[in-house]
Amino acid sequence: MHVVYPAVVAALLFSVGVYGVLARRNAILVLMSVELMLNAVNLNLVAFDVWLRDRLHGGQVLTLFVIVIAAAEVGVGLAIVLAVFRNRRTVDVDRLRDLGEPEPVGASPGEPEPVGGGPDGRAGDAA
Amino acid sequence: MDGYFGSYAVVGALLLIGVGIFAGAMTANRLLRPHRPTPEKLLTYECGVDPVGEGWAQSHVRYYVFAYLYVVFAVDAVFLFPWATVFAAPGFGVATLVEMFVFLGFIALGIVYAWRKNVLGWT
Amino acid sequence: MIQSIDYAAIAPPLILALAAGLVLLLDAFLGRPRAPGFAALGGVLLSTAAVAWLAVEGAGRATFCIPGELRGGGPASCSYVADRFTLVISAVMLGAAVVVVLLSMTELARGDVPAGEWYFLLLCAFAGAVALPASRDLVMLVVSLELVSLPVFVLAALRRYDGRAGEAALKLFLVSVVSTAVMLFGASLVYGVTGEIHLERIAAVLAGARFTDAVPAPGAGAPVAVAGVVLVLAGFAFKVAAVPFHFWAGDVYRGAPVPVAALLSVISKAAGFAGLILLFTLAFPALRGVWGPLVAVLAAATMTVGNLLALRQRHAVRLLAWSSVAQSGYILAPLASADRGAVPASVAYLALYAAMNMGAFAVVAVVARTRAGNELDDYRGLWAVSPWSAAALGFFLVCLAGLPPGLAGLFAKIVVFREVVAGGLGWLAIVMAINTVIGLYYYIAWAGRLFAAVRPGRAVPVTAPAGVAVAIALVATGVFSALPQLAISALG
Amino acid sequence: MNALLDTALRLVVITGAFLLLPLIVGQTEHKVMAHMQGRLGPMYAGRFHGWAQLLADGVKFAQKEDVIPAAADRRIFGIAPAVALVPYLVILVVVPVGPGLVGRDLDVGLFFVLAVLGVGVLGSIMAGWASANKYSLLGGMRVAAQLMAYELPLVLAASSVAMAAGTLSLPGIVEEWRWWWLPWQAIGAVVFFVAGLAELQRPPFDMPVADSEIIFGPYTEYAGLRFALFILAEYAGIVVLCALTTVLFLGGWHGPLLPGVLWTLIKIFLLAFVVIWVRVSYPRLREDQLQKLAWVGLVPLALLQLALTGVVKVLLAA
Amino acid sequence: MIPVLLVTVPLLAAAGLLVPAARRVVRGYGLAVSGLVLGLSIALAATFDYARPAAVQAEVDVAWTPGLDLRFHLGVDGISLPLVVLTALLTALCFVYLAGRPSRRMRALTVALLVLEAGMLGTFVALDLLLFFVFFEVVLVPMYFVIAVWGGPGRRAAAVKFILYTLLGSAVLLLGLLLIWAQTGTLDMVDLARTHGSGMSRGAQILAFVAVAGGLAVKAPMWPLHTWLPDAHTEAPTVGSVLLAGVLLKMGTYGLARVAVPVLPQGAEAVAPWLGAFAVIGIVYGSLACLAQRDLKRMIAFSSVGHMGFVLLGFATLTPVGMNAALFGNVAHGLITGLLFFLAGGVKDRYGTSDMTRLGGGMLGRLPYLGSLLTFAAVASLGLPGLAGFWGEMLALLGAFSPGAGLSRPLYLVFMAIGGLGTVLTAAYFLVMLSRVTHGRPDARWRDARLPDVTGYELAAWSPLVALTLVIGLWPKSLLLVTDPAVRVLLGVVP
Repeated sequence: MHVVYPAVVAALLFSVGVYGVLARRNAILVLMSVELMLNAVNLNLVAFDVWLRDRLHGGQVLTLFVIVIAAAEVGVGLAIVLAVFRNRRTVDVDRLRDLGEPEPVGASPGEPEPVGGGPDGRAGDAA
Repeated sequence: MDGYFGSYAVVGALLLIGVGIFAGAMTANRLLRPHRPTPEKLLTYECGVDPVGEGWAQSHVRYYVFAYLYVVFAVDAVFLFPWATVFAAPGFGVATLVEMFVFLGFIALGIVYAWRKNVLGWT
Repeated sequence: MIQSIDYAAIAPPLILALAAGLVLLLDAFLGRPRAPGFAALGGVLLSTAAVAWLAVEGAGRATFCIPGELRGGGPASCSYVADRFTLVISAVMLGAAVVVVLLSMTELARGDVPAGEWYFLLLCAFAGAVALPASRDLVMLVVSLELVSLPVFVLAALRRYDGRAGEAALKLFLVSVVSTAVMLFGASLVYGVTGEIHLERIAAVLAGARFTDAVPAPGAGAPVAVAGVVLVLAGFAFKVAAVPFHFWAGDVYRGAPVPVAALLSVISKAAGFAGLILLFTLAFPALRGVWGPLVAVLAAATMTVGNLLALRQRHAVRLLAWSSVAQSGYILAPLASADRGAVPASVAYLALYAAMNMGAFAVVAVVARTRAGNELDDYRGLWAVSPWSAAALGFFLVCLAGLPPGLAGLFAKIVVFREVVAGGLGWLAIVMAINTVIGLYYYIAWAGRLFAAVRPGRAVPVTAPAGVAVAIALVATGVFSALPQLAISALG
Repeated sequence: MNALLDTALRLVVITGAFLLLPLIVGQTEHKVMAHMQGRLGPMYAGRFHGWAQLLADGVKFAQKEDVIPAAADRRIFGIAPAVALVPYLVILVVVPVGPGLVGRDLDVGLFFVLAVLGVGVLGSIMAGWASANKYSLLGGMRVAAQLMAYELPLVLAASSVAMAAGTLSLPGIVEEWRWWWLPWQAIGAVVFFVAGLAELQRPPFDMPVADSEIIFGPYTEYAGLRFALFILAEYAGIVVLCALTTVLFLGGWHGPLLPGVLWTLIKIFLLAFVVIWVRVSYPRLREDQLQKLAWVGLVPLALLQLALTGVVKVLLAA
Repeated sequence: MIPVLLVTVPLLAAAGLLVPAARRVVRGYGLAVSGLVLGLSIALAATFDYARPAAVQAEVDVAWTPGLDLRFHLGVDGISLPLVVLTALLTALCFVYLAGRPSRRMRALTVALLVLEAGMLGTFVALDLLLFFVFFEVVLVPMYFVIAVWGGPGRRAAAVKFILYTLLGSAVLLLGLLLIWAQTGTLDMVDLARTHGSGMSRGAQILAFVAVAGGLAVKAPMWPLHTWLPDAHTEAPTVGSVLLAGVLLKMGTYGLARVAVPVLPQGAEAVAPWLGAFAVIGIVYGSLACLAQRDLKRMIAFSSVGHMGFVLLGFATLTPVGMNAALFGNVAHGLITGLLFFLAGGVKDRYGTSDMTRLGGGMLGRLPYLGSLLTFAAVASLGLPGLAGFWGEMLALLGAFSPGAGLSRPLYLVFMAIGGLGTVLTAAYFLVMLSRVTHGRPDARWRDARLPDVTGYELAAWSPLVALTLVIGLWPKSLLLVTDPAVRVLLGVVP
């Protein structure tokens, strides 16, 4: 099998993940999208490892660690989401605004809009 | 049918067989069974009384801690397998074993901690 | 075949990891709330001693090398190298770690945070931070980077019933996780092109060497390699809060406990930069044409946006947050130049910045205990009630601004300027010059508030650990001011 | 062509075994339980000791109406039984019954087995979720918790064998097996078997389906053939678990006098008997007891076994 | 060794004040320290070998930070010596003035002034480019606080404006210095001056000169970079204004003489016409602006712009005559404007305002000593022959009459003509000022006010300036003899 196939699949998977991260507002769904991205990484690594006939199996080793990292991230992430949910009853990242930049009175024009706290706040959504 | 993909092709074939069995059974079932739905029949079953509230009631997440423990430890176990297959090979030896004990020690530490903190009990 | 491990070389992170375990056990079995703190402090100091010993002992140690028969004619390529770079960055990390631990003792005195977990997580993060600069392959690099990051998420959220802390942690977490994924994808592409995970071998392959038959002809995967490098850069840009991936900094610093904010702004950031420097100068020098200009633009944008955002802040921690974004820009700037002195310049700036910024955070942590709002205006007239705190903070701020008597900051800026000028990046130098002035404005305005003659609020009680923390930062900054050589020539 | 035929033949045999063995175990359970409880069990269907009882059950189930509750998540509800059942079939492909008698020798066979084993449990969780029923949901969560608690000891115990054998291939492990592995890996064997029972939700670990508490948990809403398939999955699970224990810990086809295949089957059925015996003998655990047993009992034991294996292995090598 | 003491004594003294127990010893402390420093500077001047003023004397050269090539290299020559003495003198006089009129938060003010003194002296004795820059920067923070804490009503904005402008200037300066360093590989000002920019291409020299001169010009200040100055001078307390005008501005022009012109001759040649043009614009602009001012301090501040225009014009000629003029003008302006700000401060202290229309006239009648001192200072400042102010302006115009080789003579003749016009305008606004303030009848509103005349402390603070103005004005050679050989060496006229 040519290496292009898994590589393209991985790229697509990664793109789906990126889309999810950008489009989803629920923290847990964002987390799942990140998992997709990480799995795209794994797919890439394993495919390349096999294709390259890497004698050190660097790709596979890295994959193992990526799996572990992903698991740890999920564990920590869910814990944080739970904690936030307990306190706020929402995990919508758009509605977590307590820490947003306070709107200064009469902000001088020309200064950049405070990303993360502007009225539309799109810039903060990548989180 | 040899080699890496060959092996998994066999697995895939068996998977298809399994799905086929399921599909076949359900098809046979469709031909044999009666089909007379009534609203009462399709009602969610709660010991015979009318169901209260939604089925997907929010429930306590006391299992979360276990889920987390599992994720941590099971994933740690991922490292055990590659290690297990080679650690006795020539060239490896006591040092490799000691390393794994260190690794297991950290896992054990986690369990001891969880146990002491009463995480494993029922809250 | 068997790996012989040089335990002396890996002692610093090992000690920290063991200390972390010890802290956990102490907390579980002893139940004395103060014990974990002292154990953590001991661990950090012991690790510092190990670093010092390694530095004195000289000869760069390396361990976890590729065994001879697998090298394919390439270099030995060890995964863990305790060379000068490693030791210097480790020393910076550990110095900051001591301050963070001391600040934590004060922070935890309130009792709303579980102490054992707190110190355990701190030590884990430190272990990652110390292992990171020693990493010379992708696996070590990624793992230690995550080891630095993951505990910090939890630390930020550990004050469980504080919604803000949780929000900060969630934001930090999501940003960091996404950046990790992006970076890893880039790394996987690089691996695909080169077939190597050791940095020096990646560099060799990218430069045209071949260690196995399987790797395609050199240059065949160039576009893929470029894409990989750009993705890796983007990932790191998140970690060091470079523009346009900076937006999380203000919220997160503000919401997290002050020691965590300090840790984020110094240790996490230093870790990000250490990784960035290692990867880009050791693994991707052949692609400098690709990432050099990108880093330059990133640096310029980072310092400018960070400064402009800091300019309008009314909250102390938030100001420090954005200003540390701006400082990231200065650290990035020399890396854009192809000059030999680029890395020493960045590292020198990093070390000096670490000392100054830790100090500022230490004082802010002290002040935050009595002035919960922690607005800049809460600092008005601090001089009148707490002259020592005010003097220390004033000194750190002036240092950060890069003005005498804060010579540490001035020299830091000079070093960076020199690199940028020598690298022929005139436009970047001019952007930096303008930014220095902007930065000066808000630092000096804050410093000015300290000495204002109005409304002296309550005095600020300084606990012993916090006092020691401030003193350490003060001494470090002072020494750097008098002998900048220590930082500037740390890398020879 | 020959190879293809060979493979096809192996698949047919596996499928046949998959359909047959669980029924035998099920029938055995009927009879053994009955006799242990001092009664006869099925006696009517097929005349001789009710041997065709399960076939009759099957015919009955096939004719029953397939009720899907209005509130349920139809698609997931529908495929859950397949998800519960098919993995056990797939596992059988790597289980050797004799030297060379294996569907396919995967070099990461043990990994494969453990991975697929987890998928099977997913079926129950899906069922519990899709039913839109509080009891089912509760059951589903219990299943999940149980899976998580027992996956780790299972994996650790299995890795102990992998260590001992130095390979992940199941036939490879059997080939490496020596009789003194029995005492050596005894702890691991017990841990593996107990954890496997828990994963299968067999008594005394059947609180997810506890009919007296939560009315069969995830399967409350199931009727007809889909329910039957779940039951079939349970018995297939017993077969698989016993087969794995046999292969990993009891030496598979090794044994004196008799042919290897026979030894394998004998061991499997002996273990299946134990499974039934345990069901009759032990009361159901409480959910927290179950968790505690896993984390405080089995996991440390498994770690101990790992250590033991490592030490012995290194001593042997030296 | 003395240069080191000049820097360290005030610094250590300032540090000593930070000890909390020092609360009681403040009175006279600053005076004693600055007196000591003045003594040191006089000792330096006394031990100076006037036979060879072009050589660096009392040299100290210790490596500080090898990583930056930074050396602790101090020394004086004919160019820096007068400025060192001037600085020490003005600081000491400031403390004399303060002794007679203690300010609030005296301890902090003493610290600030002492640090300021260290920075100013350091700037003049530093012989390493980076060290020069460091001292150049040291001045900023204490001056910021002097303005921001002890200043007038608009002090915050003025202080911020001051520090931002000058910092921007010094950032650009730093870039220029680093460019020089990158091109020549050395930071030693003596070496650099000796080689006259060999090793740097013309383009690099021009770039570096623009950066260095631009940075210094902010401090000098040169039109159009002067806008921070009127606010800062006006809002600063008297001692702040005195030191600002008397010393800080000199740091900019001193840098031009020490770094920009000798090290970057080709760059200087290319940029000098622009420098000259800005200088004469500054002269005329400053004078016109003075005419429009109602506030005494503000008027003096703008007059500084004009005077520094002459100094810059002197540099722009790139001739020994012009350079000497510039250095002479530096010292003269330091003395005279320092005196003027002292006097303006005195006026403001008494009348509570420095608005000329509110002051009304008749000061000579009401406060004869103060009035006559003001008259003297104003006349000196407008460049009356025989007083210090005259020589600087005259020599600068003379230099413009025959500019250095490679410069367009007609252009400089135009500059000279405009500069001459400037002298007339200068005379005009000072005379207008005098006519409004010192002459005429005292305003009725001050009839019942208690307005003490010059006190002993004030007299002690001001009379040395008067005396020196007279001495240098009558005997300009005393100063020119010291500077001229050094200037010739720096310009490469004489080996």
